[in-house]
Amino acid sequence: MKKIHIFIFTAISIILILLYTAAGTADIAFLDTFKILAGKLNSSLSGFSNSKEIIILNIRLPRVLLSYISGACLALCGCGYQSVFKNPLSDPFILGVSSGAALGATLSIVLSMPNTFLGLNITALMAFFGAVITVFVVFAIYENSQRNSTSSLLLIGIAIGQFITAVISVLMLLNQDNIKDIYFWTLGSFAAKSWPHLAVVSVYFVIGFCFMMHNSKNLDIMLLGSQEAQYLGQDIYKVRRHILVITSLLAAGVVSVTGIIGFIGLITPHVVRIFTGPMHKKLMVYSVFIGGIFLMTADTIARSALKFELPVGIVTAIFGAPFFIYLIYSSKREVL
Amino acid sequence: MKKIHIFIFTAISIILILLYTAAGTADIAFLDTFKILAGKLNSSLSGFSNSKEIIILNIRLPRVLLSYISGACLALCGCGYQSVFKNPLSDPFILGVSSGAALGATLSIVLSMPNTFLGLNITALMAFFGAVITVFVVFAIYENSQRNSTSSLLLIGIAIGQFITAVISVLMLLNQDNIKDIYFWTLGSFAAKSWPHLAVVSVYFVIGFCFMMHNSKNLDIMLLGSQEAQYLGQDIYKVRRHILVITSLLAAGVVSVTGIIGFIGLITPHVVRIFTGPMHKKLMVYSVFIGGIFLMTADTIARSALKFELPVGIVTAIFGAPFFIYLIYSSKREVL
Amino acid sequence: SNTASSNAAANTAYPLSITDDLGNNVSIDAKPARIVSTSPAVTEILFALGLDDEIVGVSSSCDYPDAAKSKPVLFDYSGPNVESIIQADPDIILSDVAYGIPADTQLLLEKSGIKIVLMTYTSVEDVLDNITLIGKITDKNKEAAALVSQMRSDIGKIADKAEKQEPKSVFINIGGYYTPGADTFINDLIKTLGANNIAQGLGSGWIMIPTEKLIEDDPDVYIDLSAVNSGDLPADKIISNLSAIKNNKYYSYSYSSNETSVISRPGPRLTQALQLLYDDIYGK
Amino acid sequence: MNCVELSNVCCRVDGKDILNDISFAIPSGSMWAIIGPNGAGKSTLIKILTSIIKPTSGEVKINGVNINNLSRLDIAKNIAVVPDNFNTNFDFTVFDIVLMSRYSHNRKSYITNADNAAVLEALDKAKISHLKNNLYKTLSSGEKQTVLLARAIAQDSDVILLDEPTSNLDVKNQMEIMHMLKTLNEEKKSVIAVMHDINLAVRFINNFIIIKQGKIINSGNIKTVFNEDILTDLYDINVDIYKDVNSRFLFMQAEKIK
Amino acid sequence: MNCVELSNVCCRVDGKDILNDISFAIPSGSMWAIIGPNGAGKSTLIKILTSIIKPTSGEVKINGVNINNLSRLDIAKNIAVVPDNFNTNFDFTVFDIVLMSRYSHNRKSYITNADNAAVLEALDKAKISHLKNNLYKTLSSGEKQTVLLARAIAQDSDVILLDEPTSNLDVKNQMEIMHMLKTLNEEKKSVIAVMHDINLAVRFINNFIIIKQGKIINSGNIKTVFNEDILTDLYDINVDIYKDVNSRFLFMQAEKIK
Ligand SMILES: Nc1ncnc2c1ncn2[C@@H]1O[C@H](COP(=O)(O)OP(=O)(O)OP(=O)(O)O)[C@@H](O)[C@H]1O
Ligand SMILES: Nc1ncnc2c1ncn2[C@@H]1O[C@H](COP(=O)(O)OP(=O)(O)OP(=O)(O)O)[C@@H](O)[C@H]1O
Ligand SMILES: [Mg+2]
Ligand SMILES: [Mg+2]
Repeated sequence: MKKIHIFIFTAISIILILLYTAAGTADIAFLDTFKILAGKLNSSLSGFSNSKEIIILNIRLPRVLLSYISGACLALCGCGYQSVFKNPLSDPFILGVSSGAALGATLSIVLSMPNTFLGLNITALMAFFGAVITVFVVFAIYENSQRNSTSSLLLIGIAIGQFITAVISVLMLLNQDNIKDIYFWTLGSFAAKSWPHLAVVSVYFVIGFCFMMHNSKNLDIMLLGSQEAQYLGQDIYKVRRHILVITSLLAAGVVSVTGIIGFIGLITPHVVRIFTGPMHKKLMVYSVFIGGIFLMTADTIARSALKFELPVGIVTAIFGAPFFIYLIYSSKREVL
Repeated sequence: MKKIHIFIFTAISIILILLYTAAGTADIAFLDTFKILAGKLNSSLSGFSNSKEIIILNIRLPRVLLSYISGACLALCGCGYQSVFKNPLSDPFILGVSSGAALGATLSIVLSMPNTFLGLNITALMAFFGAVITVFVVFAIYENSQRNSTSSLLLIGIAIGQFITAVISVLMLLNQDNIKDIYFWTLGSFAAKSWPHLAVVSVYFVIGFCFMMHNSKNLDIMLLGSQEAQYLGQDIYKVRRHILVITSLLAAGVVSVTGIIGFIGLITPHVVRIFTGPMHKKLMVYSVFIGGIFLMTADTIARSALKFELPVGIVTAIFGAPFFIYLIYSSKREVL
Repeated sequence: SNTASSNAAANTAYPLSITDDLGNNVSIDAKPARIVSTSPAVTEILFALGLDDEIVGVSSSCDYPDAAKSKPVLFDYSGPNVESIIQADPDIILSDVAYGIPADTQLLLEKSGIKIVLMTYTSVEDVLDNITLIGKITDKNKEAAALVSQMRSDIGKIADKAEKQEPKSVFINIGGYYTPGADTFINDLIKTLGANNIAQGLGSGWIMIPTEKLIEDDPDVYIDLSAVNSGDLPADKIISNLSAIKNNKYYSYSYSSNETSVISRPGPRLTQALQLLYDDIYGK
Repeated sequence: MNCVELSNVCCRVDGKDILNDISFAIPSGSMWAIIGPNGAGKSTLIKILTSIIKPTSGEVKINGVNINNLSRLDIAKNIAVVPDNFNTNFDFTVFDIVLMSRYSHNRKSYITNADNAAVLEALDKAKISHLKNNLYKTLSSGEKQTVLLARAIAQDSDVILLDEPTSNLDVKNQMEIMHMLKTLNEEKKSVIAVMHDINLAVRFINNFIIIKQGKIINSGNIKTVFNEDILTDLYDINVDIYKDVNSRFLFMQAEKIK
Repeated sequence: MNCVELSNVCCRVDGKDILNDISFAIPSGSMWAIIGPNGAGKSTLIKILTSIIKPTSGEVKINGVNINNLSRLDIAKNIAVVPDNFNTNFDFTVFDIVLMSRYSHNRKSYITNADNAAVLEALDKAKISHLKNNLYKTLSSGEKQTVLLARAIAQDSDVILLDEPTSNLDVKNQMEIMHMLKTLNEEKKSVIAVMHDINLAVRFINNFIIIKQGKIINSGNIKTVFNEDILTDLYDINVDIYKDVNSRFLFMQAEKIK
């Protein structure tokens, strides 16, 4: 992992962030974007003087950044899950994070909770707790069963996830007035996200990234299988639990803010692994870059390609899937 | 696999089929059901004299049977996929069958095709072709790539599936009037299904079951891994392709008639494997029974528990997931 | 269904404070000059009140009247385009639950000084109330009152005619055998016509009817709003024995047909919907 | 008739020559050992003989037929393999594992009495009948190796190819297995075994192929191929060879490293 | 001081007694071989010594501390293991594999120069520096075994526990590895190796633990434990023991099966 590569990826990221901030449906000249951005740097404007400034500084910029950080988080979670489960199909939502979050959000909508609680968006808060509680339930069941294999954990996660999804469907059936709200929530989107959301997700990211980098060696060892890992001094059950808890919290954090955004957490680590191989330090650093750039690009297309917004998940899959297949097609290294 | 067990499961199945035929929202006395069924056996009524007879003989009975056969098919597909991929998360739709079918159905709706074509329901027909073409595309990409691992095939399947799902979303976006229809189609349901549907799915089942039983030894050997399987005389690439093609066709056949019904194909083989171990003859026979009984029970609950119908997928997950978790909890044998 | 009812015909006094159907308190400081509608029904009401010029944005489903189609589309089934809405700089957004606004978007828009009023409807009366409310918010009280009284008289006429007919049982399929149950706008339309929606007793909201219930009740009239092409016969053979079909009382309209949008839109055209249903149920 | 015949076989993987111009022929019904240092290419050779790997160039014949014209099933009917190690996570019993070798004989979807009998006989021959219902994955390394041997016996093919079949066996089992191979050979099976334990090999096997760095450096009868020079050359190590009164090779012992 | 001490250890799995009342103590800095027939419980013993399996009863002490009071990390710092076989499907290089043994020394998230140096040195000692960048999964069985040994060296713990470390090695590499173990032992490491090749073991190792059917039937110095009776008894096979002029055990050869 050469320093120069990290520098290049950082530079590309910054350039893209600026370019993407200049893109959008609102009628703002390309150069105006940069003038507004530069103006913000020079003076310390307290309010925004006009709608262009609001759009650039309060809507586009935080949204671009948020999509970047979210992509990075999801890719990082994907790395963690795929290594712990040694299963190429694991994505950040496999232990029920997404359905748990959706249940939390649904409850907040169905129970008509107030919009905010202690200044926090109540839906996001409930989604976060829903996700966290779900993962803990999955874990509790797993650890109290007589099973060691990660397959059992995966399947418990899937079963609980499906169960919760069914419960949500029942809630939707019983509260049809709110169907649209629940549907919007689960769709996953960066629309109308601004600085507070970015702040929250950034905090999750920094904690998650530091933790995962700190555990990169543990993740390497974990791939050797439980017996070897123990020979090399790893308390696999503890490490596995820690990593899954942190990645689940990270996924829950992202999901609670942005809704469910699939594909990126599953595919990014596979794409990166083709180039870096299995050692995690490299794998995770590049996954963060690639995941961030990918999701940010997808969201920019989603919000500016047509007059109306496309769901970001559609764009991710439409562009991501062919790209991924091309990579599988053209490279020789096996995926996982 | 003792004959007596097969006899017991067959007997339970028949008893349940009869009992479930007696259940429903329409106001028909318990005993009347059996009188009507017996009457049909004795005389060869050409038409149905009243709505009770129609309900029992033309609505409930074929629907009960159809849900049984569909459950059996999906469980069988699940066995096939899980063994070929040696991945506990594989379900019958993992290679894109469900999204392909949904795309076919969507096209038939969006393009306003006529209801029937040569006497066949055009949506079902298009769904079938959509599923089949998708699986063939997935295969073509896989076999033309330089890859051998089944993980790559799985990931190609997932990527293509997500891509198609995104395409469907775009089609829905462009044809917003039809959204509901497409949505209802994907939900999966046995509502309004009758003898012709049963006939079609039964044919698929018989062919699929015979093929899979004929290949039960091949599936056993396949679990040993590609090198061992080859030592034992198996042309793994051919066998793998055959099994995946047949299971995919079977899944496509079921999906095209009933829409997408999840969970059962994933969970049933795991449940059965806890009791039978990995040898496929036993595994598949019992999966067929358990899958059939399970889905039939779920659908009976779905259509008769409340005054209105519940989506069968909800019932499957609400009852199936806790049961599965209980089994994982209480038994010691590892799953896959 | 909402709290703005008194003094229907007078001029609105701003600031106006209302509680919308979802319980949000909205205070409107001045007569809105720029209005965005995210719901086709609301759009129809706005045009009916003569607010053509005030409308600065609609949703992609707003296709009536024709003038609506030339308004900027700021909302679509995957949600609102925040950036474009802010650029359109509306004073108020009017919507109904079927076209709701995601919570985050609502917060952001409200922070940018845009008012949002959401309406619900489960009956004909609710729709009339919504018209009155919109009239009040936009200071079109007189126009709204006139429209409502015209509609009331049209509704009354059709209801009177229907009263003289033999009551009929009706089933409406909105797709996949889902049907409007109790507490739905369409159910209320049928009730107004003195007919009996067979799904009424099964539950409220959109529900799926058990096939055997359909056979058992054997409705006199079957209206399908989910046909691929208007006029199609039912795709499922199993229901072709229903008397409605045998007696030519089966009507199918495609999703995109005018009939479907008239019947399912809780706006000023509900009188047309009643007429249409009347014709289908009792004959022309 | 040669049961196995290689002509000018080369094998190149990822730019590395693993086998280089290998040619030999093994007459049906004979018993051979392949010896050579670690990484010489012995296991690769076994994979080429069973078409798991295709040679980069050269020709492989099984019982006179080019291997490319044989289906997997044909190959398995002709050659049974005892791999150097095999593990599985699935809950297969020892019986299941051995039974699977019968699938090349009986392509029907059911198991015949003949299959069952053959499996039980093979387990009996390998003296592991008591492990019949144990899960394969719980066995000790030596037990696993013995099961794989039983599997090869049940497969009942003309040629048995073994990759270090005694590496994890105790002294007694080594003798048992070698005796069994000898018996199989007397029953007209061809036996080809990759072995590191030369002292064991020479007691049972007369014909040797000696490979070093992907090339055959010598092959033929034990008398002609085994002398101190060749062994010293092969392993780059001084060896002492002890002979019996008839000057027959008795055993070798590596001495100090050069 | 004993580096490893077992008192009355029993191990029962699925209703089968695998180890039965095992007690022994190994003084720090000594070199021991564990021998016994297949399925005797040797590998199980290794797993108990590293707490992979918990004994059903009895006590295990590492350097005087009860193993239950030691964390995994403590155990790894005290004991390095060379397992009997290890495979991975992941694309780890030989360097990666050996490097991972350093993680018990350096818990920081980055790799230090000391780590790199230790890995290179271990590869050098095991004479596999040329394989450094090869993928582990492509190695031959002997090469893999050597890499695992290099890994144990880089782990740099007091005790090295080896499960059949020479089973897949050629004659020369067997000698090299045994010499290396001897050297490590001279550098004050304790070495405990499960071995089937008694002739090799006796040339390098003086202390033996002999296990049969989960019980220790003899242990101690080579002079006291090795005689024809014990070996005959151990394997149920007649053995000839050859001794040198000083009546020192030279080698044994299994004769005809009883
Ligand atoms: N893909 C590859 N890339 C590089 N080298 C490879 C590859 N595959 C195999 N090799 C090398 O080919 C050589 C031969 O391997 P093989 O397994 O045939 O040896 P062997 O004679 O069986 O050795 P052993 O006695 O240790 O089992 C080894 O040195 C191995 O590292
Ligand atoms: N779960 C289990 N159920 C039944 N028997 C078991 C189980 N696990 C291990 N065994 C048995 O315990 C015995 C000891 O196994 P272990 O691997 O310790 O033997 P070993 O001495 O290392 O033999 P080898 O020399 O062949 O490697 C074997 O006979 C094995 O079959
Ligand atoms: Mg080898
Ligand atoms: Mg062992």
